[in-house]
Amino acid sequence: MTADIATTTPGGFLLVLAVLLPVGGIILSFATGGRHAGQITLGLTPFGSAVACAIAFRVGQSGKPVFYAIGGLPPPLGIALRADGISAVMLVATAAILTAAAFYAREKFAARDVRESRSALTFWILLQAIWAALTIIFVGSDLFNLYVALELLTFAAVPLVCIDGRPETLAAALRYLLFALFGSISYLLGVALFYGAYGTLDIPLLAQRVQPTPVVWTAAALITGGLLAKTALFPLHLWLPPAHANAPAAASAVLSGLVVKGSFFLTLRLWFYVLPALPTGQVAAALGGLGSAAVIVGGVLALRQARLKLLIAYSTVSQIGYLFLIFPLAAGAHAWSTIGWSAGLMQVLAHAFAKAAMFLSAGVLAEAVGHDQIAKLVGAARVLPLTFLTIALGGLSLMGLPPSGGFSAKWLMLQASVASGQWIWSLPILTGGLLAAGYMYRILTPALSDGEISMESAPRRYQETIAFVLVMIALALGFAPQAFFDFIEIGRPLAGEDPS
Amino acid sequence: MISALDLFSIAAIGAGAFFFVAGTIGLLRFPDSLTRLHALAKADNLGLGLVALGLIPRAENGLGALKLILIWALVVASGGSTAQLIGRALRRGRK
Amino acid sequence: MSVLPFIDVGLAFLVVTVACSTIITRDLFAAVVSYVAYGLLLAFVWIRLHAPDVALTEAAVGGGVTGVLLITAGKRLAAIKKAAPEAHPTTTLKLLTGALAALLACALAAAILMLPDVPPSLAPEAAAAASGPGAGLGNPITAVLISYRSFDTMLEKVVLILAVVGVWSVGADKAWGNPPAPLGRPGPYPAMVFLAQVLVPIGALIGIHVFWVGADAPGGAFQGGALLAAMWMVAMMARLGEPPRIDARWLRLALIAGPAVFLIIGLAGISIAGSFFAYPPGFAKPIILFIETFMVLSIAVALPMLVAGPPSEGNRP
Amino acid sequence: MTPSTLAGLVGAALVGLGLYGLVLHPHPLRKLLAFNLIGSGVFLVFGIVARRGAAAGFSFDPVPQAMVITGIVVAFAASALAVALILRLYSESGRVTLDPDAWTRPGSEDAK
Repeated sequence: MTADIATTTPGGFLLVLAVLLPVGGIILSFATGGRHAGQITLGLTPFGSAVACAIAFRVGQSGKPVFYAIGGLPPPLGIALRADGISAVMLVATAAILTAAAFYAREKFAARDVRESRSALTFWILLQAIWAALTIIFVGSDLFNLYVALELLTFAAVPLVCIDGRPETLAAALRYLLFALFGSISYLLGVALFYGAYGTLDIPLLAQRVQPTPVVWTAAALITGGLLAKTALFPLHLWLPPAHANAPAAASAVLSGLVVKGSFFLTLRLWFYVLPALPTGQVAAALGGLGSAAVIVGGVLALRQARLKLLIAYSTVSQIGYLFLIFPLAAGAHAWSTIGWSAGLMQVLAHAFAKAAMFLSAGVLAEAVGHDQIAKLVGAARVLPLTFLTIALGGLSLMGLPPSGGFSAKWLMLQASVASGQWIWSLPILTGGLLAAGYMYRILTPALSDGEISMESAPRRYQETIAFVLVMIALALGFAPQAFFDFIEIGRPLAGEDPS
Repeated sequence: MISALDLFSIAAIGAGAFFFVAGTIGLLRFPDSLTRLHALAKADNLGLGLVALGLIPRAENGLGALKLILIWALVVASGGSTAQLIGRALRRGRK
Repeated sequence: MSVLPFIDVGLAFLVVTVACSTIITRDLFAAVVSYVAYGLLLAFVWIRLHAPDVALTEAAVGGGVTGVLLITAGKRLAAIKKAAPEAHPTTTLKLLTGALAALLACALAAAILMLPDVPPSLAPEAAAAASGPGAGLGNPITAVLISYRSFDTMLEKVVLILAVVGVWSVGADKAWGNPPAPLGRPGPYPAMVFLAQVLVPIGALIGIHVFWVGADAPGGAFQGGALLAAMWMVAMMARLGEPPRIDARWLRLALIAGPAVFLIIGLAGISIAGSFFAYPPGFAKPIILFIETFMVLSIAVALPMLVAGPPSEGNRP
Repeated sequence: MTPSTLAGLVGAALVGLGLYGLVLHPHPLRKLLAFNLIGSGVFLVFGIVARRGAAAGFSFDPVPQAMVITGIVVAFAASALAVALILRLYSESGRVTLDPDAWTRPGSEDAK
């Protein structure tokens, strides 16, 4: 048994609180009905953000992961929650983007008349459910508990896609549900094999017992396959564009920015926390290859889209490809793997904030102009200056131009690929940047050219500023100090620390 | 040597099995669905009754025997009414 | 040569054949009916695996409630005759997928056969922990569900609430607040009404018994709740009871009763027993039964609401 | 050939069958049936793991069986949500098809 018999470290209860706030919010909103669901969610966001920051502070201060065994029962039998560096960073990012999405959608899903309305109750409950599911995914340490969190995430995200009830959104939601269910059932099969082989599902305990046997390889392949389906990596990306493009703006910001990152985060947990002992050379190369293919295919398809939201959704497919370059670039315990690790996490954060900002501004644009056909956006930039400034700055981060977070992520990736001698990965990174420039150019040319555009309604100032604040965070990430990169290293195995 | 009770159990369960087989043969051989339904409903209920009867002496205590009888009663109730519902649907379908 | 393997081999053969018929048959409704038969057969396989609790859940939820859900959907969708014939996959695609599926099945079977001979198990820890906070529970599965892995079970109740919200959100805006469409025919057959009048009281009694005995013998909140849910659905199918309005206050409170009570007791556990979801030693059994009562209520209300579907704009304004 | 290994092979066969049906059948309800098959196959794998873990006086390992019970209820909730979506799609559009460009054919507003 590990030396870690203690059932909690100081501040451990914060992890439980981080989960209970949204869960309590769901139960309260469902009981009190749709009229108060909005106020409950908006009321909870500051507290949730405060708890996320407190966890990050606690992890930073102690320099070790924060641990909490639920029910006082240490892992093999009980379930444990563990927040290390990357969990804390993702919790803070989730809190920020969800608060922004909640305040953005405050008016659209406000409880208008005295009767409870369908879309209001659904939106607010599902938004809190996404928050709860993501929190558990980031701090969970038991593979079956993470399966239930993945299901929670699926049940929260699918109805959001078809909230306005048009047939194509229902078809998109159905495809999304089928892909997600296939993903989680494949994940569950892998979990069953792990339990059959080692009798525990706790990540650190499993990491100590794992050997490269065929059973472990099959289980790892099944879990990775399931998670790739849920992360919409290249061959399995068919469900993402229609789903993210048809959801309401606030929902697609959360879907593209955070929900897709949840299953990617579990892939990181699997290959870097459960299986560091295994020789993962070929697997890392395969994932990197799929990632590069996704970068290129996503970029090319984004170039050909007629609607702005579909273009941004395909850009998500492309940017997800970048995330999977972390596997070859951060593998092992070399000097350059720390650079690869920081690059990957920076890319996750930069893309989350930039993509959320772009979807929110696309929402403002769609409401103001009434449609989102790119060709018909002639001269829109003069009428909606702040919105298009946000889209342009978001594009800056996607392309990887300084001073954005996207630039520092891609720059670190290039550094890692050169330092590790795997220069091959620099090709997709650079081509991806070019393709991103291509589809950003396609958006901005008609908008910046002069011409008259008919406006249906005046844009709401507060929605534009929320999107602008998010994109400024994405740019500010480019100036992240070294302390930020050390923070991400906390609790990472092979970083000179046993994964207690 | 087999006690009288065991003999009784074997005989009852054997008869039950025979009625199940008869019901299945009826299902396969009879021309249309109404007659098949008839065969199934009658034979299986009786077959289950006999099997339950055969198992009662082997049940460990009174409660076990009561449970067996309750199971049989429930199956007869639900089997009978389901057969009636299917029969009505079949007849309505043919009209 | 005991007769046991024949039963197992026969059962395994039967299950795989019925599963094949579910996949192979052309007609949609026939596939759904064979799936329901498959679900009930599976309960026998669980008995052979010494898992009576799971057999109860599989029969009640996997075979029964899912069966009603799929049959009602199959009946409505089977009516699409005019739809353009779906693009039937070409034989090459079939062969390819068949080969891929066979490959996966063999790899999985090989992995299962290669599981270590001395199987690691948490049974000893579970037994040891039985002397701890989860004391006094004869049924180890209920102890695992409510005491050791209570976080999973509470989350799973929240998943049920989200599923209900998701199913309701699919309805039309103007229909919000109306009850879902009735499950049974407008003029229910007398045989159905008779069956409901006979079955529902006995079934409800059995459901409560299964829940109550669950602390020490196979059974528990899930199985009891599923049985009670089935009985309410039988009553609704015989039009003895109508699905409630979805904004009915009691319905909302019943749906959240399980997770809410679980959460409150979990939070209380911090001050009383030192950790979230910890139970004071000695009081574990009464507290667990108290939590399970509300869980039974939540499950018994949630499953029929999921089967009844979204609010319908049909009957009442 | 103990009963549990036999059940394991049945589980593996069910997963393969379900995958075959999931990929091949265009109708979403048939895909849902196939998904439920895969689910029960996976739960059977949990069942064998539980049966092999029999120790300390229990004839089974309670932890995987508790996971299966949770899994069955979650799988049912997923089927209920999928059926609700399918029926709504059918009542909204009279068609039950999954491919997204079915809606961009002539007759829908953003047909190109």
